[in-house]
Amino acid sequence: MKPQELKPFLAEHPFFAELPAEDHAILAACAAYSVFEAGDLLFREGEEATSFFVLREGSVGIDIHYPTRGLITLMTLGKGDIVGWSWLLPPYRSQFDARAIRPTKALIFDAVKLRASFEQHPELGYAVTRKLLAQVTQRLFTARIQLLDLYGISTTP
Amino acid sequence: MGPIEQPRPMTPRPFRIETVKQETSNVFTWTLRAQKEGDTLAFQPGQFTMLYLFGVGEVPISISGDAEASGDLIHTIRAAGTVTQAMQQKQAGDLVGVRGPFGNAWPIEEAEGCDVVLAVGGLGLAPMRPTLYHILRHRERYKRVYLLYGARTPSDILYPEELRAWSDSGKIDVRITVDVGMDGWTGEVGLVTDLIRDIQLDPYHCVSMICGPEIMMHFTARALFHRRIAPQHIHVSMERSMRCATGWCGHCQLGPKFICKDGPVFDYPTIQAWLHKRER
Amino acid sequence: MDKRTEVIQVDVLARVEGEGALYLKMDGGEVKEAQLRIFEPPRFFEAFLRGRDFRETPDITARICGICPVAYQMGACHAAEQIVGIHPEGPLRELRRLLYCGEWIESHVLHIYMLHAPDFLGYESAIAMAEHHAEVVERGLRLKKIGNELMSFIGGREVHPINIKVGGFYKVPTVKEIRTLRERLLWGRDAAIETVRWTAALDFPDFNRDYEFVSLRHPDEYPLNEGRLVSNRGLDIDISDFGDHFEEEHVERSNALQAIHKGHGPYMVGPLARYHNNFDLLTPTCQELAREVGLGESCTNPFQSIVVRSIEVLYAYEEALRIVDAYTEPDAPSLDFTPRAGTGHGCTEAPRGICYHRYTTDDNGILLDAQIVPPTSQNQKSVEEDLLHLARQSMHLPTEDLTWRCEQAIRNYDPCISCATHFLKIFVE
Amino acid sequence: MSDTHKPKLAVWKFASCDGCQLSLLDCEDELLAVAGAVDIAYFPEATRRMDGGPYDLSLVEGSITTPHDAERIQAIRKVSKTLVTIGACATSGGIQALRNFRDVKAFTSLVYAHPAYIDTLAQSTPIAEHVKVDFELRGCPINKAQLVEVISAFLNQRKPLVPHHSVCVECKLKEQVCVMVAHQTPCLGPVTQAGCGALCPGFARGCYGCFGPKESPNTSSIAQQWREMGASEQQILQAFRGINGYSEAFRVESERIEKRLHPSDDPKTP
Amino acid sequence: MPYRLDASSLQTLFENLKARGYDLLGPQRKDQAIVYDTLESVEDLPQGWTDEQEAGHYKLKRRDDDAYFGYVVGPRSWKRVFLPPRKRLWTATQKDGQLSLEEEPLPSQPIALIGVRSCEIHAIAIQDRVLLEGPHPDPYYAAMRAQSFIVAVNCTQSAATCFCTSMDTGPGATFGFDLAMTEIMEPEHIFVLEAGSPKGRELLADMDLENATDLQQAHAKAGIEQARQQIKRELPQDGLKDLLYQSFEHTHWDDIASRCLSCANCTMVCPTCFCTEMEDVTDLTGDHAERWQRWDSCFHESFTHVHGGSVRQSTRSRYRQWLTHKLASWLDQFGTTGCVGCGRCITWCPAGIDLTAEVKAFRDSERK
Repeated sequence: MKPQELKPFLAEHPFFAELPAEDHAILAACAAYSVFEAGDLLFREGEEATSFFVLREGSVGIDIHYPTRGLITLMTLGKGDIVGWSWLLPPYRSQFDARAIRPTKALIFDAVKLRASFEQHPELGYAVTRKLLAQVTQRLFTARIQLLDLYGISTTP
Repeated sequence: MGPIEQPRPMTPRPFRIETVKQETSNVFTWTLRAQKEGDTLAFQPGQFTMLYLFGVGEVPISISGDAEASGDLIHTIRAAGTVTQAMQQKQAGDLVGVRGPFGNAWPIEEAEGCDVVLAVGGLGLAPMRPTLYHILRHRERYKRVYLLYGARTPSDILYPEELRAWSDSGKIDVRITVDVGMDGWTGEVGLVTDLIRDIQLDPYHCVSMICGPEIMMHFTARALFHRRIAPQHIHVSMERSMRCATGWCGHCQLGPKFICKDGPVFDYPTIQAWLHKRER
Repeated sequence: MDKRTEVIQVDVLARVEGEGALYLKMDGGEVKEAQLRIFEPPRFFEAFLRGRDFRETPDITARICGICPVAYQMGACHAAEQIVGIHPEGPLRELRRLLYCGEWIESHVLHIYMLHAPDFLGYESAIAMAEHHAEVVERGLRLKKIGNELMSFIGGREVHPINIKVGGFYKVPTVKEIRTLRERLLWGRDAAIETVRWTAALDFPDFNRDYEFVSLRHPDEYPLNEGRLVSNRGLDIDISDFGDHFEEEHVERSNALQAIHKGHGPYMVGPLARYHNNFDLLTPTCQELAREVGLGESCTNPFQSIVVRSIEVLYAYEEALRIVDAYTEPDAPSLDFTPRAGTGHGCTEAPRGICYHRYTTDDNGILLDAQIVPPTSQNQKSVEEDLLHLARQSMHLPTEDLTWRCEQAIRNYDPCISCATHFLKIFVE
Repeated sequence: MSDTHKPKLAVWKFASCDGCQLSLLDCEDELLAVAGAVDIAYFPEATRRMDGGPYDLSLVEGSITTPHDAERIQAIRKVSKTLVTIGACATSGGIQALRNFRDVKAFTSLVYAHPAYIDTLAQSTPIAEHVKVDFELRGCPINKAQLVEVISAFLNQRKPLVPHHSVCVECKLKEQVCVMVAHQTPCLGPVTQAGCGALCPGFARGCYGCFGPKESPNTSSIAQQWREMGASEQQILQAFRGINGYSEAFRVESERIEKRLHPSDDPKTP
Repeated sequence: MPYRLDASSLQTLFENLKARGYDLLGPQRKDQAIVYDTLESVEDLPQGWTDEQEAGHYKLKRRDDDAYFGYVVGPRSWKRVFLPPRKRLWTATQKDGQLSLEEEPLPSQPIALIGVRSCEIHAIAIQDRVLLEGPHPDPYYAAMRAQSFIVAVNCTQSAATCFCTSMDTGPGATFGFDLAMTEIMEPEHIFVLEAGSPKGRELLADMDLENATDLQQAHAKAGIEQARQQIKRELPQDGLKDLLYQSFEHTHWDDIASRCLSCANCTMVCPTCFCTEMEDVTDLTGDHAERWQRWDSCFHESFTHVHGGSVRQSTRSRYRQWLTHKLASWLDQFGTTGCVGCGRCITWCPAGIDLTAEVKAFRDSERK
């Protein structure tokens, strides 16, 4: 898919919708359209984080492998969610596995190009970072609530 | 056979455990039958009983059976404290004492003609089950019906067969999420609040009932506010130390409310101010 | 058997209060060593009494022994009262005596029925004995319960009574209240008579020794609270002279100190000593019953101490009845006093024998020094001599029987090992 | 005569006065019922029979004061399914823990001519400082009804009904008159755990803390009330430094008072 | 129509009550306090004694006259009659696979309460709302209430700890009694008697008493007025509920908590505090079980215990609960305050905490 063909996707996607059209053009230059089958890895823990995904359809799990318990899914992400933010900050390494649970369509961004264009267009970088931070905040909240292990507690004597 | 003598509110009636079903590693369901003939227990969805285990003690447990099916009394219990742990040791044929039912009911009538969002966390599904039975029996009275259910792990999911059957029937939109995905789980992993994001509802004709840990109810209510559902149409089921269930003992007060007689079900505005008091 | 070489060791002595061990060494038919080893850890009462207010001594010293707290409370009160120059008389003195009767009953009945009798009948415990002698054990339990009720009635509770203070009591009963005890005491007296007959009919080993019996003697009454210190070998002193006539030594194997009568050696305190020195002061019922069951005015077989204890239980019941019937309410529950500097002595007859206290205070009643000599440390040497003689005499018995016999010989004294370690002050100058 | 179906009971003694185990023998009405409900496998004070472990229920009396006892309690824990401490010695070090505030070497030479024979630790410590304790029954002595309750609760697998509230509650349930308010008698009742039946106020004297601190005890406030009633700092200090002097709340308060009395002193000096 | 009863004939009133089958409960001197207990005759009354009260302080003193009811209130309240400190609810037996429960018989002995103060009548009325007007009336309480005969005595003097005038609960009784008496010492020692119920009227009719003169009635009024004038403490009600609700995070709670012993004495002596604990006990054989109800207190850590801990862990939060419940949320729950101004919680607090002063502290800080 050509960058100009990606532009409509960006304009519709809630993550980018508010950005001006010229930004969509810049972003589209870094992006590609990608499809994953169930079980495909989007990235792997410890590898260099070279990509940033914006989900259009399907479901992606953030996984970790725990020796005695096997594969554990920490969260699932779906349409409208972003996947991966390790690419934004050094050391640019993924912290978990991301795996398609169902057939998934996503926009994949070249992280190196993206970072370079942010350097050139700080307003765009700022705008995307804010969006990203909003999702990070939401996930931190979720993680904190999960830490409480709420459903394990009962008030019955 | 003479008339059934009404016992005093503090006196348990003997019931026999007919069946014990182990739901998860520490959750089990009892089917109880009154020992005195005709001593059945009419209840409304949302009410609870005080279950007395001889020699060990008494605990409040929500009723999780079908209010319109006559006969046995059904309770799903988590073995968490001394009494409930001892209860887990009991077998079919053993006797327990039952007082009740106590408390008020879920607003199943208020919800007629509306979209219904039932949000439950953990064992909160058990007190909600009578409501689900009611809705299934009278499905035509309700519009869209969602059951949003958050569990700890896939193996902690209660009543899995029933959930599947409800979902398959197409009568209820059942959505489940877990805190930690394991054992090949391919469903959602995340908070029950996240499930609210994706459902379709008419915020001006919607009633929500929430049952689960207090913090879960708090955040679920907040997520529903974001969907423009008015607080007075959000209902929660509260828990506090409950000793008498009759309003005598004073233990279960939350602000001006007695959970046992004013609740356990409250509309959100009634309880909101007291939910966030810091009892330090 | 005549060349018997064996070490008999019982690491944990059963049915005694506190923890001790028996050690018996025989070599070539000779008994080389016979020891009652006390490994109950020391608790340093005398040390931490220093610096405390002398009014605290009844509460603190009670904790020396849970079996006979009243003995310590009484000794402490008497010593403290001597310092400030008061002497509770009349109903206050009678109430103290009544309380002490409760302790004698409770402690003696516990020993007779639960600790000692099973030896004679071959049971490991009174609980096992109850299977075949339910009535007897139930009688014992009820007798004991009344003793405890007496202590709770006056003292508030049976272990570590709370109503005892220097000068008297915090609160005294009304006449109406005290009379409620009467019915129980009457039952107890009858049961005590049965107890004497029952214990006297037990089988006793033929074992007599010539003891120096040391006890209190009071001109008018069988000794509980007070009197002069006397013995069957001519001792007759004021209790304040205790230190001049008795001394304690510390032996390596023991956490306890052992006492001897200076210039005389080991001596025996407790029921046999009291009985020997005060037979004439027992009630007529006690004296007649003693004669009826074939116990003379003196008893030198320590195995028969169970009978003498039974007589004392009967005495305690009769004395309690007398006090209950004659009781009038005192003007005040206690006498007032002002603390002052001085030294005071107290010596009372604990169930196991004399229990001696000596305190020195400063002007404000703060303790500068404390010495407490409990009965069991005084009997320890006598116990060991009994063991020595008994082992020689019983050399023919199989090990198991000899061991049991030796244990029984220790139990003859109803030793209270817990008390024994709380004790004894040695003057290290 | 051991009954294999019954839970095995053991009673152990450490540094103590014996009063708490005596409380079991003092349960004249219940003793045979106890013997019927449990198999008394080890209880030297009551029986010559000394069966080996494991034991279902161990009752432990007394505090740890010697190196040997510190080892012994470990062994007992290993053979005990449930371990319950009985009395102030076992739960707070007891009255002999008063040594913990002083120099024990000086103590030993004060009492014994040959202190070298004495094998003792510098501190008298509660059992829970050495091993995991399943339940602590307070009191000096314990209340025998509470002991029966603990055994009943154990047999019925429920929580013992042993309240942690103040002595005042028992006093009021018995409808006794408050000695502090009506008689101006200093009383530790408001900071002491119930269990004795509010005995002392019933005998017109102030509570002296046999059952140790209650839950959330406000020791500073009661100390202030005592001061206002005319008690000296020394009296207040001694009141906290009694039978349960080594229990945390009472120890902390006594050390606070000691600091007021001797601002420059090291707390260890007498 | 008020009647007069000579003080010397008080025993005839007692006799009349006894003849109707009532056991008498009333004031008497015990352990240096005036407490309510079984009365045999007027001899048992604390004649000639009065009580001096202050925060954390109570002292009996001789009066210079022979008034029978010349004291104010003591440590016991009448709630012990209707809601006893401890009562067994039932006994259960489990044997041979059968579980049988035997309910404790309800009380059947009628009781006459002698010397009930107006504030105490209000307290009984408050407990009526709590224990009789909910969805599950307490059968024991109901039985005792139905069988009780209330002889009120109007206060003619106040203690320093009283504040019934703030609570509108005294000093004269206006309702809830069968008989109300005012004791007058001068010029002669008499009681002015008034019936407040058919039972009371019937009894007075049987006693065949003289009418009280206008002057005697005026004396009685003056006595009550004197008690009113003597009241020093106050607990203004205006805006109190909102004040407390709004003071939830106030730092003054910490100040109270530094003094509060959380000993629960205030709740035990309070005539309206109704909280109880349900205790399940068993015997050693495991065949018998019982349930007991006993007074409990929101000052206990265990009070709010749920699996995993207590909801109110600090003394601060427990005192706040007590005061806020008593003076604020009680209104929401029962349409009345939970306080009758008897002052017991002030007198019997070993730390002398005075709720009127604490409320004032909240008010003052609000005004700043």
